[in-house]
Amino acid sequence: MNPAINAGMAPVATPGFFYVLAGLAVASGVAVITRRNAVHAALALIVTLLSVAGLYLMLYAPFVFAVQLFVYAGGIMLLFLFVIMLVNIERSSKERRFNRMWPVALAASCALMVLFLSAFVKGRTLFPDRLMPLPESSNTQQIAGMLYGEAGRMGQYTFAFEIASLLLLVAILGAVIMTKKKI
Amino acid sequence: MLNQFMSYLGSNVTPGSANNQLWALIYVLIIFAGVSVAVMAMNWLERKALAHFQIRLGPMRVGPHGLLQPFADALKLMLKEDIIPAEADQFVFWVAPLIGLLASFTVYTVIPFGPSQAVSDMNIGILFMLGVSSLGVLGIVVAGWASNSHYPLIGALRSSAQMVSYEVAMGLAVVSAILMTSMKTGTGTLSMLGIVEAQQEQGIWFIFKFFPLGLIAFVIFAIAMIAETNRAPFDMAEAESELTAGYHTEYSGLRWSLFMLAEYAAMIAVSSIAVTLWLGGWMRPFPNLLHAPAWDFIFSLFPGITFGGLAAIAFIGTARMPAHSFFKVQRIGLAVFAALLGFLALLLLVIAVAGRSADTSLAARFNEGIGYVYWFVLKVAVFMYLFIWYRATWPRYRFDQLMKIGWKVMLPISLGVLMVTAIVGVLVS
Amino acid sequence: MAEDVKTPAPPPPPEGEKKPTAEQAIPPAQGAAVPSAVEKTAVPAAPKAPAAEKPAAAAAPAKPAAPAAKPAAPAKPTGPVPMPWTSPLVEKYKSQYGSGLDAQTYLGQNYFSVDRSLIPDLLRMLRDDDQFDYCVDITAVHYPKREKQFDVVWILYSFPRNERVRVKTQITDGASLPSSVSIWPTANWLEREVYDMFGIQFDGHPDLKRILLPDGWKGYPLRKDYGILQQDQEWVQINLGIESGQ
Amino acid sequence: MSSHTTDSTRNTAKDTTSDVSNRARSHLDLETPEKPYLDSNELIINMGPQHPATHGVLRVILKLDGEKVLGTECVIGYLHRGVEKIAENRTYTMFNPYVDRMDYVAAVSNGLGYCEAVEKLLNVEAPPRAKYIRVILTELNRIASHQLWLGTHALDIGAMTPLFYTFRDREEILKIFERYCGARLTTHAFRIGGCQYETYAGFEKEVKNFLAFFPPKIDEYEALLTTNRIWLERTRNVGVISGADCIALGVTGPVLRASGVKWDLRKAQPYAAYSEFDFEIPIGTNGDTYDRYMVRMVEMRQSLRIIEQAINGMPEGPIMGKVPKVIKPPVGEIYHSIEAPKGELGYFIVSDGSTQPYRLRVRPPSFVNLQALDIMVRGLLVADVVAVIGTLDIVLGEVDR
Repeated sequence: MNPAINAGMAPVATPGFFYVLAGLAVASGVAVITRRNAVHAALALIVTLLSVAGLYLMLYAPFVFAVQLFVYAGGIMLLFLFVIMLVNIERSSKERRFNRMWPVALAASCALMVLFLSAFVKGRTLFPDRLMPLPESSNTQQIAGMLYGEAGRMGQYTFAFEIASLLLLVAILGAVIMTKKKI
Repeated sequence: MLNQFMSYLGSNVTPGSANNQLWALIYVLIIFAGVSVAVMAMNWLERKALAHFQIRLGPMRVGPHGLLQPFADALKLMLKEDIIPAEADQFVFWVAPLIGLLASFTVYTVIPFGPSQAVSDMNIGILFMLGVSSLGVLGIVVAGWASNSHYPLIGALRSSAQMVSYEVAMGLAVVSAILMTSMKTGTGTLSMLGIVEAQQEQGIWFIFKFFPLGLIAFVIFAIAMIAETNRAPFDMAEAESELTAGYHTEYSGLRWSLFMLAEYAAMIAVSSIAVTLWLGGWMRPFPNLLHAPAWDFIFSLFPGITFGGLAAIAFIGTARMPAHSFFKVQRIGLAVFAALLGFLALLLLVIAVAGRSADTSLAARFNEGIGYVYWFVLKVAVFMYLFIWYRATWPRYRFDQLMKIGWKVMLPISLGVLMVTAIVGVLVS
Repeated sequence: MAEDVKTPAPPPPPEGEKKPTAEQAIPPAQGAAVPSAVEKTAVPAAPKAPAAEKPAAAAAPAKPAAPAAKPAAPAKPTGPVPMPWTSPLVEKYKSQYGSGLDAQTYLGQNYFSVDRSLIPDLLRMLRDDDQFDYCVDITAVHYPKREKQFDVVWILYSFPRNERVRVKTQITDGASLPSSVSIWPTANWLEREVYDMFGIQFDGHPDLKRILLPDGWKGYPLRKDYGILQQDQEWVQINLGIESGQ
Repeated sequence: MSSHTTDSTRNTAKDTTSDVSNRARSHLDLETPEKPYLDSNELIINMGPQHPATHGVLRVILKLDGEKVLGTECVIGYLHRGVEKIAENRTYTMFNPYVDRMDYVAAVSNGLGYCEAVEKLLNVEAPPRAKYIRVILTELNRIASHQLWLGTHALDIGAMTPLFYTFRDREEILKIFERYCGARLTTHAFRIGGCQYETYAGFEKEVKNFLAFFPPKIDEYEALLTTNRIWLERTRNVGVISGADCIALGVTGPVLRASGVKWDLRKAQPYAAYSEFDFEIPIGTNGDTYDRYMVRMVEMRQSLRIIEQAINGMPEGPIMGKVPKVIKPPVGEIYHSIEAPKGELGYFIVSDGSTQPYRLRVRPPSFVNLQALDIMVRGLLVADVVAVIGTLDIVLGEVDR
């Protein structure tokens, strides 16, 4: 299918790319929290999402990369910016309330850190030699197969997929009813 | 380094997939330069065509028939003062046009000008293009917000709401086109080259496939793409009569020209998607009906004939220019331009003649390459002309009518087309 | 342009309903409706005998070239004069209001000269009973020398009857008039303009303020005593920051 | 719209936002939108006075709830030159050119109205040939005025091309004016008592050429707009006003006729030589922007018919009535009105026997029509305010005088 993969040339996931993207993600993640200005925070969040999308590409998951780009960066972040702009938050009032909360936040993050480290150390066997096998066919076909099943056979997740879409439909209807003043 | 450079020359695969970064970079530069020139040409063409629609001459003073007008504009914009409003958010104000430009130019990495004339062939090509074009909206929203004044904010909100709602209709129209690619091979493909190859194998442009369906999907996409780039009847954002100039009111000088560059680049990108999906990308018309070598030769002459025609027009223009001394410089300018076009036409004809035999000689491969790129660019040019034509004739939609059409007319129709195409596809195969 | 303030001195015609004598041939001396001949010389109110002899010196003193003492206009036939207007409509209103109302016609255009007190109900009656549904115009004329200085004029038109009529009344300076906005909504801006130009108050007007001149402007331009070059110096200095507009 | 934070020339700060809403709510007992339960912050926006879509220096204060217009208030007077005060200090003939400066788009019909008013005062009749010349030039001016209206109105709604078509054709009319009376816009074409100039040599030929040249051009405009989907969408049911409201608000001209009232002064109270020509009066049905557009387009065609009949039946004879050199009308007052392209243009002249009018009141159609803007626009969107101002066809020179 995708000639590049069959040609078996060196994978794109060179360490250089990885560290750049990961660093970018972490840096912009921190920026999201620390920035005072709401729109700056939103832009930083977009950079985070884009760098995560880059990571997907390196894992040979172009479909997920595109969906991340399309749904997250293009759609959801836009609505974030809409909300920020329409409801112009007064920066000053927001600041005072959260300052008192920072010790609680610090404790929570430390607990999380400890959890990750222990999982990584104990589960050493889960990550054999840190080299992931390349998927045989291009990622999109695999996902399609899982979701919709090949040629008549039900895929593993078809049922779950339908339920999820139903849930989304209900959510959309709820949103419409709540916002419309008079139907 | 050199062998890497030479090794790629023979292969008929896009540099991206041949994993040849160097050539990919060269292709990117070529496309970047090509699009900038196209934007300049589009700027000139728009002013001239619009003028002739409105029974006036358009720019005539800067160079012969205003040919140097785009350069004059570019120079003017560079020299103009670049005002940043007082309380505007410096960084965001600076970044906004870049986001817009970035979004509309990254789309070109995937556009297939020919089987091997594309920067890279991603297997999620069309999805990548839609994703990146949706990023363009961010640039506009942030620009409107950063200008920190009343009307750019309203303009930005309006145009982003418009682009988001038409992206949906556009996406669905694209899906129904991709559905058609899976007719023969059982599994469709998202890659742009794959789509064009599918059209080649099925020997039919998707606009004519399952007759009304392809056409309806194409029309939906054509309308949605106008709204996506804030053009012609949907140019709510820069509706002068209400919101002065929409989101780029506070911009001036080079920064403003970046927005214009982004807008024109997006227009070219969006119409090249339409060409790839429905009008058979780089394929010349009637590839299977008239595939005798004689026909191939005739079609390969087209590029030469077109440039020859342009040269002829330029020559006639030189001849008709009044003999007054004031026009001397312009006359020489036009003559040189005509000569250039003539030379180009001659070159193309020579290549067409030389490369006639289908062997692998350099001329033949050149001839083929030129043919692909020529037909692709010709189709995109037709769309460009439509954009200008719409702008000249249509009044502007009101914003709520625009949204009504987006959600209540375009969305249901594109959903319907999608379903019917699926059903017909299953029935046929 | 010479300062050309004309201060005509119309004689204060006697108020009241002196019935116009049939043989009255010269420009009317009665009927406050029509400004009696505005001559420079204070023409006695009594009807002047010879109609032809009209003193030509009516023009403003500063009229330069024209021979000031041009001999009286050649004996031209007497100009058109307002005749009493009699029609069923007039009979009805005469019976209704009798004293305060006087109907005349001049050059085929009929008009009522009414007393100030009749104003709101007479107009309402005209609109409701006699279908004068279109108030063409409301305006005023300033006679500084008269005791009742202002003439307020309503020009009405009836679509069904394709007929025009004018209603005029006289008010003193500073007096106010009931607003006719409730009868014809078009009167809103028309009355605002009359207030803006003459200073006549209209009580009951929803939003009586200046319409053409800036709000803070002092003085009413269309009054005769308001000079052609005169300006509200103070307003100009404050708002435009220049010495004077001249 | 350019927002004026520092209110330099016009209203001082006292014009606070709170009282704009109730004052803007006019006393007509029209159904006013009920207060939405959550009172979103209402927006007060200034549209004008320097604004691309207000034809001249008009400032409209818009009270918006989001995009919907709750109420408007027009602030006018930026172009007030005090024409009526000047009239009291000019002789009748000297004032004639001032009349052209009021509605500078339809200067010829202003002149016709004024000259006829003074002739009525003098009890003098213009000779038939002068009347015919007057009718021809006035109808040409009506077409020119409608063309300018169409060009700018279409431009406001976004269609750029009709503007250039209409101005190209308007040029033909202006050439005729220029050759007849030396000026294109403020023509001062007529004199009290008749016309000053005999028609120049090629007058008949040029008018006939225009009669042949123009009809296909109107079809061009109609081809561009009448069946244009987006034009229909932008003008159908926009700025609706009923016939009764029109009469109550004193609105006249094409706006009144578009609301279904068949009334045109040229037919109702004929003046000049209009009684001798037959032409129809177009009326609309539901008084929206589209009907006003159609009424004016048909009016242009009817004007062509009038000109044709006038040019063919042009009588011979003098062009100037018996009017003394120094005009001193007898004491008295008259009101005379004509059908200007925008509506009923009236002159109320009070004469005190001297050579200068004692009082000269001009009844401007644009001023009164503009008053209807408030109730036509309530509940519409901002983009429609621009369309409605365009279809009212107001000229600020006439509104402010």
